[in-house]
Amino acid sequence: MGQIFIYCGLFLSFLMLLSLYRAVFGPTVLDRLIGTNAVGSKTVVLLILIGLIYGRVDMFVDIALAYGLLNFIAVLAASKYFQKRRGLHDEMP
Amino acid sequence: MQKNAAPDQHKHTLDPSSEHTPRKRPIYPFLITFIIMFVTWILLSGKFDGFHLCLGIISCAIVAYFSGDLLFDSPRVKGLLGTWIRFVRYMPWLLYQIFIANLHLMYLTFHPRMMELIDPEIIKFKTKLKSDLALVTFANSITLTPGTITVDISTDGQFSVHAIDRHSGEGLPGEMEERIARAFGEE
Amino acid sequence: MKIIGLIIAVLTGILLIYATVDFPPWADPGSPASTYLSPHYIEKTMEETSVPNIVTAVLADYRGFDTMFETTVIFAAGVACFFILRTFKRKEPEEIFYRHTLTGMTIRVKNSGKVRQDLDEFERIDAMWTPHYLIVKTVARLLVPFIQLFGLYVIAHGHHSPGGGFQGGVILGASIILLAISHDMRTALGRMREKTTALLCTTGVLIYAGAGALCLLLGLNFLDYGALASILYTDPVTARSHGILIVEIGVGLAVMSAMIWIYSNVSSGGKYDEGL
Amino acid sequence: MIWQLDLAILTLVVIAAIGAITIKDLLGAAILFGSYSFMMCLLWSIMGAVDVAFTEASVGAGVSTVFFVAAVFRTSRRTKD
Amino acid sequence: MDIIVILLIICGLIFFTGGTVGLLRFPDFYSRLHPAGKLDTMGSLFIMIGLALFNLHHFSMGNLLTSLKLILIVVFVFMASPTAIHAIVDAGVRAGLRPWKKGDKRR
Repeated sequence: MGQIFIYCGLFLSFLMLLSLYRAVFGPTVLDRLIGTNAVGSKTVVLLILIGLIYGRVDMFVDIALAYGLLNFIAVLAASKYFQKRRGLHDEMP
Repeated sequence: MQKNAAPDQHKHTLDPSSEHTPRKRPIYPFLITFIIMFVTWILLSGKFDGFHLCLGIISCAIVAYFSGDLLFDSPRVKGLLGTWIRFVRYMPWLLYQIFIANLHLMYLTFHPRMMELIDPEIIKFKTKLKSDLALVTFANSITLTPGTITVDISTDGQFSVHAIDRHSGEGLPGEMEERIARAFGEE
Repeated sequence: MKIIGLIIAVLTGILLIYATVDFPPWADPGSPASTYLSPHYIEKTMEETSVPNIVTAVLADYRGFDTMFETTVIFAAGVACFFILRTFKRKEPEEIFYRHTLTGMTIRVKNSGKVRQDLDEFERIDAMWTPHYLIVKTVARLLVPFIQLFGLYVIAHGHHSPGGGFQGGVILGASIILLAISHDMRTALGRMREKTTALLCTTGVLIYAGAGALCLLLGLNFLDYGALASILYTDPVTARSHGILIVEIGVGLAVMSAMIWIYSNVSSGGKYDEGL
Repeated sequence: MIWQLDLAILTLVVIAAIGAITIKDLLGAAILFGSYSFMMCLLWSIMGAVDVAFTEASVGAGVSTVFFVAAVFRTSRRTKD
Repeated sequence: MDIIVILLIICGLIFFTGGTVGLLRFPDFYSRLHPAGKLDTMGSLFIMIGLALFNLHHFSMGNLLTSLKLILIVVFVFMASPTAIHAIVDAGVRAGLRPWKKGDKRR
């Protein structure tokens, strides 16, 4: 079963790579935000998987819970920026 | 409203604390928050010796004191339990709907000619739901049902929803609103 | 400058990836890190302090002096933000915006005029106001108590699971920051005044240093919690465990209020008026 | 230590770091720094340093991104170089 | 028991894959949000249920509580994720991003 979890983790990190593509190359800042959000939701699952591989889920579940609760704050702050300052295409060089 | 008020009142405007005078709070929200928090604490902690339970009671009291009026903004307690039971009974239906709609979105995603299938549009409709919690549950249910995202709720209850194709958007508001209205007792 | 940073990042990354293969296996007793000093901690921690989590014991007891100054650094960061950014000039804002809650009309009051505060129909809004943020407000309202409870849980269970004062304090601070982001700055400040924040921050550091000084007064070394046994009516080993908890609470208080302090200073530009 | 996962996550960390350096827009850099801290947390937890991972999780996800965004909000969004 | 767990995990991984592929393939910001936010939420629901079942192999009080915590994570994710999506959409609308119409170029 541990082998299966390692393969699942590798697959998830591959998916994180793809989401990171959107975060790094996204045309607008909001695309980066979506990419980061997607990376965060995969991180929660991957943390639990690592905990199961090590056989100590009771330790890793706290970290995952903190992520599940706090991931939302960063996204909210970044999106609140756009509601106050409207320039989206400010980043064009 | 009065313009150019007396100069000695000016400092109240800058001082943020003067706008939130503490009011006498009813006791029920505090108690219910305490109970919910304590159940959550036991779930989190998993230690049943006296020392940790004492710590739990102190923590729950702190949280209930600090944010008892956040979890329940209205002092009305009657019918809370019934709302919760009906809300829990609403969940399986919602999960089933989410699952069905997710499959549709998966079909769209992996379709080779995806660009021809999707046709984003913004739908507007009015809802009859009143309370904040019902509106938010409705909005989040719409957002979770794939193919549709709530863009905005205006003050008079008008939703604008971004739908990814015709099929996803045509069912709104429909059955979901009925069920939420039933769950929150707003028929 | 950017090129230099890029080169450094790439080089470090290549070095780290190269070094990945040479790591010792997880929990290997023969690895260099665990041959010299750690066996002492691994064997003795449980009988000396009765704390299952060795990291907590090392942080708050064996290396307690270190952690005390870390807390002081956090406190210093909060104070520095306060001194640099906070403006005390009572310069009246150019214009203040109020909103009539029944009709949704916005009123702009120029040149230090004022709407009467005792009317319920008017609420003060930010100059760059975002209308009807209902969903985010409600969900944040529901989530904030759970985040706070989780933070307190992390502080209280530093002995048994990962976590402790620092992490719990950050989570508690994040809950207030969430309140400030989802509602507005004034709501969060109404719950957590500036003076309260500053007082809590100093209290946290004081609890830590005071626990140490108390041990000194009771006849043992600084931060040797075994001395607290006579006050807490327990044996020295349990007293060390409880002493760690007291210290964690101090760290949690200091970190929480430092986070709120820094956030409210940075995001409001020192005016404590309207924020992000 | 699971070296396969370790290698994969380390690559992601390097990619996120390089991305955060090269972006001209400071807000985008702050957001990417958030995802960098996610990866760092994963890396710590793979190495078995659970407490450090927890610190990274709470600070990185909850507070540091918010501070960066607030600082960008009060200053300018573009870098000089 | 193991087979159910593996099935659930594979189901979740398929949803995750769909979310990521959609994140890359869809033409504009608004339509990218659809897969990114929601398929991921669904995927994490499936994987978490699977892992919670797996965790109950050796039944004890502690394991039961850990599994319940996993479910608690799912509950919080189900509350927080749609709100985050809504906040991002709202930011996009306020920033003045026009939705993609049929026939436009991809952005």
